[in-house]
Amino acid sequence: MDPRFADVRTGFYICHCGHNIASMVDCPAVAHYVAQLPGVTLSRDYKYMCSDPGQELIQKDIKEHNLNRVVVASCSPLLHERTFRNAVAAAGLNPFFFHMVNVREHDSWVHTDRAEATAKAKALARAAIERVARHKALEVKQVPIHPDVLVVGGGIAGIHAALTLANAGKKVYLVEREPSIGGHMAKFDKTFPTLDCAACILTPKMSEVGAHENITLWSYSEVVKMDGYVGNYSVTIKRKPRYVNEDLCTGCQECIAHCVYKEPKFADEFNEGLGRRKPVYIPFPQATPQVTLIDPEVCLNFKRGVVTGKCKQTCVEACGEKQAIDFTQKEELREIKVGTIIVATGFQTFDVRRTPQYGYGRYPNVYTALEVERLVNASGPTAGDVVLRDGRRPKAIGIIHCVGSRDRKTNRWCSRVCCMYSMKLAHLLKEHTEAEIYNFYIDIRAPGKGYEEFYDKLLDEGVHFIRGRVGEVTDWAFIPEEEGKLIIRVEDTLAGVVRRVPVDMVVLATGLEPHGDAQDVRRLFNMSCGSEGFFLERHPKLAPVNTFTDGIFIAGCAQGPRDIPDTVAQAGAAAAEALVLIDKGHIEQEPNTAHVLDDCCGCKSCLPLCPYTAITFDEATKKAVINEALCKGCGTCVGACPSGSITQNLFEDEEVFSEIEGVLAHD
Amino acid sequence: MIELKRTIKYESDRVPGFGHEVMSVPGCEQLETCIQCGTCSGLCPLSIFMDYTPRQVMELTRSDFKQEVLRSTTIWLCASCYACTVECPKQIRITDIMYELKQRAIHEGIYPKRFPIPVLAQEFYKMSHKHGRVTENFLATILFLKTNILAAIGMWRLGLNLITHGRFPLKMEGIKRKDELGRMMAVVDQLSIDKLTDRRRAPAAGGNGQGGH
Amino acid sequence: MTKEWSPRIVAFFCNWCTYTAADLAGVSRLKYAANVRVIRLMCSGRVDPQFILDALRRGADGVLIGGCHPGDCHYVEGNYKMLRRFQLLQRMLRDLGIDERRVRLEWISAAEGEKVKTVINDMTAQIKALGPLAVPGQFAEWDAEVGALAHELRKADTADATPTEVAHA
Amino acid sequence: MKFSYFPGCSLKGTGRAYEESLLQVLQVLGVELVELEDWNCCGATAYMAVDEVKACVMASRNLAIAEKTGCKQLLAPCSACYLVLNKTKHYLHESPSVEAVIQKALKEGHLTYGGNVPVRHPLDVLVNDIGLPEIKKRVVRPLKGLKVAAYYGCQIVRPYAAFDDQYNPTTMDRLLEAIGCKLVPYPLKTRCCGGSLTGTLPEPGLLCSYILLKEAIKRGADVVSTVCPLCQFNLDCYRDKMAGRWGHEMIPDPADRNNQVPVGPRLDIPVVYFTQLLGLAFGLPEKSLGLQRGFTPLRLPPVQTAAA
Repeated sequence: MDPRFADVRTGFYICHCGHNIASMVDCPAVAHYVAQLPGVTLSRDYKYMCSDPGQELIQKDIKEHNLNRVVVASCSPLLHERTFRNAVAAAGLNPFFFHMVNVREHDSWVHTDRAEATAKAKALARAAIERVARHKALEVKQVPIHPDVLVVGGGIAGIHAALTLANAGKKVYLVEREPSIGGHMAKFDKTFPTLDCAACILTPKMSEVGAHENITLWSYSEVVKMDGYVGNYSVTIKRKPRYVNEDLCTGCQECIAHCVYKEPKFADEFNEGLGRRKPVYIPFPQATPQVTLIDPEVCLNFKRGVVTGKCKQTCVEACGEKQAIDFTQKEELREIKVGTIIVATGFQTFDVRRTPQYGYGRYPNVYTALEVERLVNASGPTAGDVVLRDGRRPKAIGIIHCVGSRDRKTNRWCSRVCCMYSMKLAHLLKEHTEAEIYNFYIDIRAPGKGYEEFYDKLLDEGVHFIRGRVGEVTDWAFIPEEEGKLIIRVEDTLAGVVRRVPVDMVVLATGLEPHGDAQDVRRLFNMSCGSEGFFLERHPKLAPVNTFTDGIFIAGCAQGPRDIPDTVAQAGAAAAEALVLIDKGHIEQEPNTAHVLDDCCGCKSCLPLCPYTAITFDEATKKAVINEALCKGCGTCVGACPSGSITQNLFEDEEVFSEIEGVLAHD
Repeated sequence: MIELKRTIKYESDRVPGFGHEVMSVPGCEQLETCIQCGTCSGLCPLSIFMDYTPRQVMELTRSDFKQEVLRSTTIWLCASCYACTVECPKQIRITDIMYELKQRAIHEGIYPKRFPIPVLAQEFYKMSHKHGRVTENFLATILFLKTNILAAIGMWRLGLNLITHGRFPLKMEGIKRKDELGRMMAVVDQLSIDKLTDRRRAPAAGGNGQGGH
Repeated sequence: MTKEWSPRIVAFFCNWCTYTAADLAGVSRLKYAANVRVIRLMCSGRVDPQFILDALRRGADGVLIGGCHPGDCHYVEGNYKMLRRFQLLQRMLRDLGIDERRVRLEWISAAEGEKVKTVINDMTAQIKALGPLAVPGQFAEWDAEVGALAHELRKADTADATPTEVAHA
Repeated sequence: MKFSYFPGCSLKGTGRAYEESLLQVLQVLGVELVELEDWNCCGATAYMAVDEVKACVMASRNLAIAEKTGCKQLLAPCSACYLVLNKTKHYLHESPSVEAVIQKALKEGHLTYGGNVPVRHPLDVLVNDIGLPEIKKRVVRPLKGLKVAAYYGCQIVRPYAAFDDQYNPTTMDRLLEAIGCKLVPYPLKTRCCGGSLTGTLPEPGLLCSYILLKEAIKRGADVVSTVCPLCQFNLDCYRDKMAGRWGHEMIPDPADRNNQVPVGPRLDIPVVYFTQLLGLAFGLPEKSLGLQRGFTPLRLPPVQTAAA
């Protein structure tokens, strides 16, 4: 017998996973094949290995058959490796004497020939059997976790996560790019389906954030750098100059009143450009923090961002003794230490210029949904009076659904919220204008608590629903009644006829998409993005707020389009996940670090390879030394060492070679 | 009396495999993903005259209702402006599918008698084969003689106008190497191994060549 | 072999991007050729050129390495380091007379399940076209050749009855 | 600058004014055209309905002949030809099964096609190769005060929008602005004219054309500028038929919104090729530009002496 397998007693288990594996892989045949391999004491197939009875089976076998190695062939190790390691450990075996074979995601689900799939399963199983014999007992390393949390993004997701954590007694840094927190929700008029006023439910939470002793709120700031690892991240944050000292400003807004511009002149971002603001402004009345800021692009005291001092500076005068206005403010970098991070950077709305057939920009009375939110809002640019850009009041309004959603040329996904917010806007517009309202939809998607009932309510209110994606919006009349109107040409697909619907106002229900710089944020936090550009969760069902980087969680629309209830739930979940780590007090690190063996010849080729500068050169012994606390276990130095003097736990050369041998041994 | 017409469709009205056949032609594959949103009909300037809207033709094709599709006026009303094709959210090349359906209808002889569009298509085809080029006024004359002599008479003023404005060539245009073109076309005919032409030459499954509305 | 020959490809996938992408391909039920056997490593930077040579030596017809896209490495730039090694190795393989298409490096992100499918299908088809590499068989042949040569020499030795220095061949 | 030139059947027949004016204008600009030797019908629209593969073979014969000539670019002024030639290139690139048939057929004609002939439209060449400054230099009689509706039709921007925006093309607008015209806003610039339906099914076909004319008039245009012989034919030659069908319709008076005026008698808006307008601005004689071939004569506004 092969001496390498001398004291090895391996138990092998292949999981049927119901039919998921068994339908494509002949599990008994694989078990039978493995039974005759060296070092294998027993080999079984079982319906559900991850179930309690499955785990108990392993534990029983370890005790009864004195197993010292365990191999489970089932799903991806990314899913259940931890489950089985724990099961093995509970039976008294070192968890690293366990190895997992992926015969579901990498085999039964992706192949169509049962014989081929079974052969592949055998090869993979054999590799694991060969490999596990060389495994060593390892200890899990524990590192303390820094209890502070960074929340990136101050929309409703970030606000809710920050408050949850802060109320649990954790220190939270909340970083927001815009001058105020509140995000998209702050711009909404009402929320579906309950028609709660968005401001009424959001602003109390915003003030709570502003006043909370456990929350450090940095608005008008961006994260520029992140280093470290779970439990010990160091993050650099750029604080943009607002030219108003946050600590000194009391929010009296005298500076705005006394600006040399008597009338607001510049497009107001918060009102989607429908309103006007001055160079010194506060984004909206309930903005948090209640601090004004100065826009150097338009302020007379600046030219191309540089202070000229050419303005009379009436604002400074108005501010008086508070001396909050500070034209000398510069961009500042702050570095903080946190243990966990929640990324809730939200979304951007689809750019309607990408669907020119709907006439946005060409016809003034075509609006985006977000513009309409501001238009119907009592504190909006028209104080809630729905007056069109050309001064008219609409008698007929068309709401076009799925603009920039479900479309291969723009965004393929359903944005989930547009049907509901379109119906909400239909209701609000009806209330404000008593106009005829037409919804043009492909499918009404109202899957939520009270959503279908809301749809019923709208039907009841006499809002028209026409099933058909609008072909085009034009302004050429064919019959006299159409003169001066915008004409929506659409097939009413339920009636099977083509219609021309003249309206005064068109609302484009724009979809949700990832921020333009989502890729940069992804890199910054070492996350992944799905093909559509939203941040990728670790598992769509079982780890929906985790990312592939431990200690970094996601919440809200940055992960995918969702409505406010779901966002808040997810933010709470992300906060809870962070709390789990913090309250445990330490992080268990995978012991896959590298270490230098005695036969290191001191060539130093590994030194520049380590991205974490974990490798140093010991001048006394003339050998390289790896600082295990800094090593993250990538193995790059191991792969590069010319003398084979560095080894990586769990991925030792021997282990990998035996795996190669194993996968190739079976024909 | 109101004339009543039963509109129910039985499974036996379908020609199983028809939709699949159409969707296997290069350029027509995307039809499988149609979500019946109606953008095509909404944009089509001619959809207002069609018996089935383009969207309905897509669904009928996908569901194997061969007779309904090939007998519809829709396929003949398509003027190939490609408005639907560029705007379809699923990138279905609707215009190309309409061409494919026209070809099948012509090949199987399913279209209303004296219906001028397929006649024009075929005459255009014949003339361009015979002469290598098309002389429009000759083509139009043949077309009207074959479909509707009365309409041809109604066109005398147009013809006269064309002549007086020097837009009525009296000589048939043609190319020099007609034999070369003929040989090339013969190659296409012979290439029965090619799936496309092969399928088109297959005996008509359904359709007795006596179509009509 | 009674069965028709089918390529055997060993793949080294990084834990964060490509292995996850292969999981995604599975979850999405994409279908691809069953010729690839995946070995999971933490980073493509861990791929020792010896792993590749060893796989070829043991009968692999091709080796596929999958890592994160440039700039996306979980370990900052392990994939770049792999790329450098890979380029050197490609030159060496060329010198050894091994077609460089047999060893392939691909950047596949966690979202690109579809790419896992196309790369594996494409590579399988390509290696099918190249035919078996059969290094183990070649070893046997070389062993036989060298053995025969040694035998000849030994025969000559005994004939001459004089010691020779080439006997260790 | 030298191009192979594929006139297409229409430019030799009902659309000969397009050819006449195009040749004149390009000559002024120093562009040399070499008419494709023994070109054949492109295989356009109506043909496609009978056999798409054969249509592609017809088109590829022309492409192959063009490739042989050595001037590497092919100018196709007719929209239908432009589309079919481009579509064939597309198929050659995308569908191996279609390509195989085409190559076999070409071989029979002792021809080959390597896929390297860019098919260009005169608008593309004028704006992107020659450039507006060069064109402005040649203007001797700016068409100041002439209000034009620029009508592109469908097939040069759809489905292959190679040189202009498919929703809102602007090359012709810019070109005509450069020679002094005033462009009226014309939202129907890429709407279908009805194509060959005008001849086969007059009701729907002519309605398409009628809408285009009516809207151009309503928007205050003096003339419709086209790029396609079929569009020009439909809009120009069926005018009395359209007037007969819809002539008594009332539209709001542009001068007074509350008043209605009949649209019928005013369908007589001239429809010309953009090249004819260019030719006029270049000071070429009307006759040489084929302007007499239009059913409704174009009347130019008086020359503004101050314009210079």
